Amino acid sequence: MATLVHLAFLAVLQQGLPIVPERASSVAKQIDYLYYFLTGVTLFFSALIFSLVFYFAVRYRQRHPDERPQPIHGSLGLELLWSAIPLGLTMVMFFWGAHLFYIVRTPPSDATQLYVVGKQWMWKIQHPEGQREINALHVPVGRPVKLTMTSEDVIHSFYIPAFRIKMDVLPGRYTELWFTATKAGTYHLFCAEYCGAKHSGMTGWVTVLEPADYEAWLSGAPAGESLEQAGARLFRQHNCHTCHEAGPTSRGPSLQEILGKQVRLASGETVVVDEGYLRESILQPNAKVVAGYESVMPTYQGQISEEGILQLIAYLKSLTRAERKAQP
Amino acid sequence: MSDQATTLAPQFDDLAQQKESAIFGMWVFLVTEVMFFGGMFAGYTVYRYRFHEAFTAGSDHLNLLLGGVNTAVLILSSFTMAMAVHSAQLNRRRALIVFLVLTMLLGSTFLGIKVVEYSHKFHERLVPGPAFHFDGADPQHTQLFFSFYFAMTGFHALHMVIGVALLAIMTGFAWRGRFSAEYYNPIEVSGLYWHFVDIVWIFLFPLLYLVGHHG
Amino acid sequence: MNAAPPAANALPKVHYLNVDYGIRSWLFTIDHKRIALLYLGSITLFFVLGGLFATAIRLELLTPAGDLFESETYNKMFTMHGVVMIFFFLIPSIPATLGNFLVPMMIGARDLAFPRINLLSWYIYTLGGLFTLFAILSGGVDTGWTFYTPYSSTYSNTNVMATAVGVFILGFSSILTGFNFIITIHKMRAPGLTWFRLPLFIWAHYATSVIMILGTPVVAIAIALVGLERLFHIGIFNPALGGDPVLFQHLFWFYSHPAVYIMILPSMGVISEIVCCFSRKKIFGYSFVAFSSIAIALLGFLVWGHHMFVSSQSMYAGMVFSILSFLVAIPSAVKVFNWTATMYKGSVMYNAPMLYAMGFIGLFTMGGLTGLFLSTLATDVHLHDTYFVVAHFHYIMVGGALMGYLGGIHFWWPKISGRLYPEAWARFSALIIFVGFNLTFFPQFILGYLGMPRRYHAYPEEFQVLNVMSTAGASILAVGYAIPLIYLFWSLRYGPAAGPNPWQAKGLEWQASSPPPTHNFPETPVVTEEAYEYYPGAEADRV
Amino acid sequence: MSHDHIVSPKLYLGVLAILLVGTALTVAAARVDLGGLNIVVAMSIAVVKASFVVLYFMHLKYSHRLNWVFGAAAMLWLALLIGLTWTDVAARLIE
Repeated sequence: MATLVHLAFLAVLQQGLPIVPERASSVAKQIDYLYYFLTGVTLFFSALIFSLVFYFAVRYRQRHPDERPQPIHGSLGLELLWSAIPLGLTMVMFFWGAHLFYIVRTPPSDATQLYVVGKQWMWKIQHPEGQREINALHVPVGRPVKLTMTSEDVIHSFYIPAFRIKMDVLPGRYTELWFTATKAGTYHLFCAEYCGAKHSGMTGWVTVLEPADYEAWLSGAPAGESLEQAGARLFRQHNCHTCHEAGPTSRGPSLQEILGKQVRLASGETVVVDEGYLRESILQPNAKVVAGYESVMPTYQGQISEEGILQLIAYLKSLTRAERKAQP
Repeated sequence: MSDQATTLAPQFDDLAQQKESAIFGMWVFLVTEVMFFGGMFAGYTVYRYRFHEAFTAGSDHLNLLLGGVNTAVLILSSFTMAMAVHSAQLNRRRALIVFLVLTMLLGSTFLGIKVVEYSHKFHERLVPGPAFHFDGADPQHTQLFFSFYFAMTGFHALHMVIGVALLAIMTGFAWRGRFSAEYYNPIEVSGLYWHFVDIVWIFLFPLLYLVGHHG
Repeated sequence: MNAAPPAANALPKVHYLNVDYGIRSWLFTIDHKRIALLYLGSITLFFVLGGLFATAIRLELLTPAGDLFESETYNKMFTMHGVVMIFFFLIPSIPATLGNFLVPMMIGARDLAFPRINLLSWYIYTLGGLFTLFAILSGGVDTGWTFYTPYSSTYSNTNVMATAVGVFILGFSSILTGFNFIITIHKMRAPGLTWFRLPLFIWAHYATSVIMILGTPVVAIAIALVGLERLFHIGIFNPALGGDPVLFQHLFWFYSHPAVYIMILPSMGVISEIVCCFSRKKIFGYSFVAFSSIAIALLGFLVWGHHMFVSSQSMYAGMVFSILSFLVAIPSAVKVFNWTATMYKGSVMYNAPMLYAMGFIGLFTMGGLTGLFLSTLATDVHLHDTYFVVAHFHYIMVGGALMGYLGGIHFWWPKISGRLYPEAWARFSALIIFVGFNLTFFPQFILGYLGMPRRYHAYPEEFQVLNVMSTAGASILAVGYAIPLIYLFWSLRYGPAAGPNPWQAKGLEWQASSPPPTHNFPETPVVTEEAYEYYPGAEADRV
Repeated sequence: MSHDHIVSPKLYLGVLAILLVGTALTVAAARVDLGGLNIVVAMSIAVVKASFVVLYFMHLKYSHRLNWVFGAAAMLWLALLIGLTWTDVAARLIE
């Protein structure tokens, strides 16, 4: 036992054990500053309490078994003081933390869109240009990247410590994560939500490349068709266009330029068309039918994979973009 | 009929303390029960809002008549239970037994009707699980409705069964003359429990049977 | 009173332990003190079991490669470590043993309000324990103690059902304990014992009981629904059938966050008693310490969403839960400051319970402060589900709750057993535990910030040094726990008789003989003074 | 402190009548389309009915104040459970 302790400390001395992980994203430094502030508060109050307890224990140690010190009933002033100081400090923590959280949770609108599907026990990543990666993610330095993520089975969590970001990946729902990498290198990618037998094997590497290297990687990696093309192929393959072509007699609503729009449902409610709604409409088409159309669409549950749905969504998004471009 | 020595437990100073503790104890226990059902209510309200259409469709397949009759039966049983406590307070043993038996009968009627409803659902293949089948726009979420329906009414029915068993024991005690105007805590406490189960149903009925409007 | 008062330091002739003999006299006892001992035995067994699982975990993590166990086995180890330690040790630990023993004695009652229900709660505990043991022996369970859906409800093919049934049943034993305390504290206090004369141990247990009755049923129904999903394939938490897995997390944490306070509040009560006794001083700011227990219990219910900041819970809900989480830190801070202030100008003794109490104050401070990292939204995003969280809650639950439990067991051991434990050994083991604990868990804070996720069977090599330190600490910790187990057993037979009040402590329990008679007091005591009147001037108006 | 309040059977009958009428009213109200208000009306009637049961059948009206406190606490905590869960659900719908 003692040997183990000895060895451990030797190792610390020799290796110069790091206590802060690498810092490779635009938010990492800000989050570290907040962390240092919290650490400072913790060290200060821990040291204060430890030394007070120690000092009182020594200074006021019992000198005679019969001594009975004068009672002190308390002090309202002190109670208020040591309620107010922690309250003030924690409110600083709250606003500081909430401010950064808002940044971490709000992707910039010009972010490159990547898609992530988690399954027991691997990460599958699709680039818009069509490159696919498993347990690896290549991104360029300095460009914001947004991940839209879902799971095929249980809850996972996409975690890159060097970027200080993490988000759970849920089945049946899309979650988002964004970052701007700031330093080239390779960094750990972990699954942080326990997901079964090989949870600790659901790891990978994030490779951050200088823009030029990234372009080289893009052109070197086997791409095949782009996400939009794949989506367009699926769209035809499943004959979606037979009902969803724009036209007065079509059985389904037109899918031109719908993303982000509000539509009225047959039930009278309105929904905003987002990725989640598109996904639901492919898998449970009759749950939320657009007003003016019949519930005639069959479900595609089990026929299109989660990745396929993401490709379809990418395709539908491209329709929206194409329209916008067409308009001056 | 009963003297202090047999009805006062040694940890209490007097009968009044014992009675207050018993009644307060039941209230505290009911707090726990509120939270037990509360977990299901919380989930139900969330889903009911999110999948309103599917839940309405499911609710339409419940038998409003049977549900309504059952509500009346349960309310009536609460009344007879209150009368049982009343009889105990006035030391009327025979009336106490009659009202307890009536309450049990009404409770059993409720459970009987519930069994009929359950068997209908079973035949209509509305019991959640692999055999579930529903011809509606959104069968998946309608199945969720029925999951809640069976979980909530099932736990409620379980409480009814426990209540009827409790009253059967109380009837036995009453028969043997264990109670008097001074000591009838078990009757009063059983009554509190029974009324609580009634209240749960008062909320379950509109929540489950009357989703949306029934034009 | 006996006709002839017993000679100094001799056991009374008749007490609750020797009033009756034989296995039946224990299995059918309704004496709260004997039930406390039944619980003490049961939870000690579960503690040893949970400790064995912990040993297995630490051994596996000695090397980065998952080379000691299969990953499936490792996952079962940490799941069962969590389930056993939380549900079967920590939650019943102080309330069901010290609480059961002391709540009636401290308020001058002959027993709890419902002694039969008290015994029933032990049987329910045992039944729940048997189900869980069955689950462990029949292959174990691998969902993590949090039972997150849809892994637990659909994907895990281990024995989730038996464990869920075990935990569901166990919940009712906890509810019944809390229920009994609330009614007893409200209705059975001795004459003169007003609320503001109550020992703080009682306030803490009252607050704990409130959490038990309000929170436990919600986790019971959540786990029952998981069981129903497994049995009937309904889809309440299963997204493949339209359900919402995050709803389970809401229901689960509605209980399981307050459950942390079920574990720590009773310890805080113990610490208040010990610090006052061994500083020979009244508590500093009685009413603030008392109300902070209640405030923790109530505010504790409003903060559960801080476990879900990255769960896809909405950003705004996250902000609401974050600010509420900070509020619950205030009453905890108030307690720490008041305990420290109580030692000021006291007459401090270094008995083993006081060493545990001083350890508690320091470690709880660190545990509480590191909790702020996890209430802060942005840092929690990084730290959530890493070893930082593991370190934080072990500082609260082991450094806090368990230290308090051990301190309390030592403090009241003379009352429970009638005999003194060997003081030198006790101080030595308290020290060993403090050192071992810090070496085990402090490196985990760093591991967490470096990004090592929890529940990892194998890990990247750069984390090995800190893991080796942690395992080394755990081996010291294990020795520290083994020593009291041995000498406390030893003292049952060979320890010198303690007499009614070996610490010259205040409080009604010290007025009874040690061990106390079955109904605690020959006649109901009358209380005329506030708690912790160590100063003799206040004794003058005593009857 | 034993002051059993004995409620007259007439009062019990009155409560019974109110409860039955309330049930009929609930069903009737459900037949009118009030949009989102349907649920509000139904729950309001249920709360009134439950209050009558609690106050008279369960004797809370004549009961110790402590029982009031715990009854109210149960309602408050139920509201917290549902309310705070809804902060998440509602915000997710808005986002």
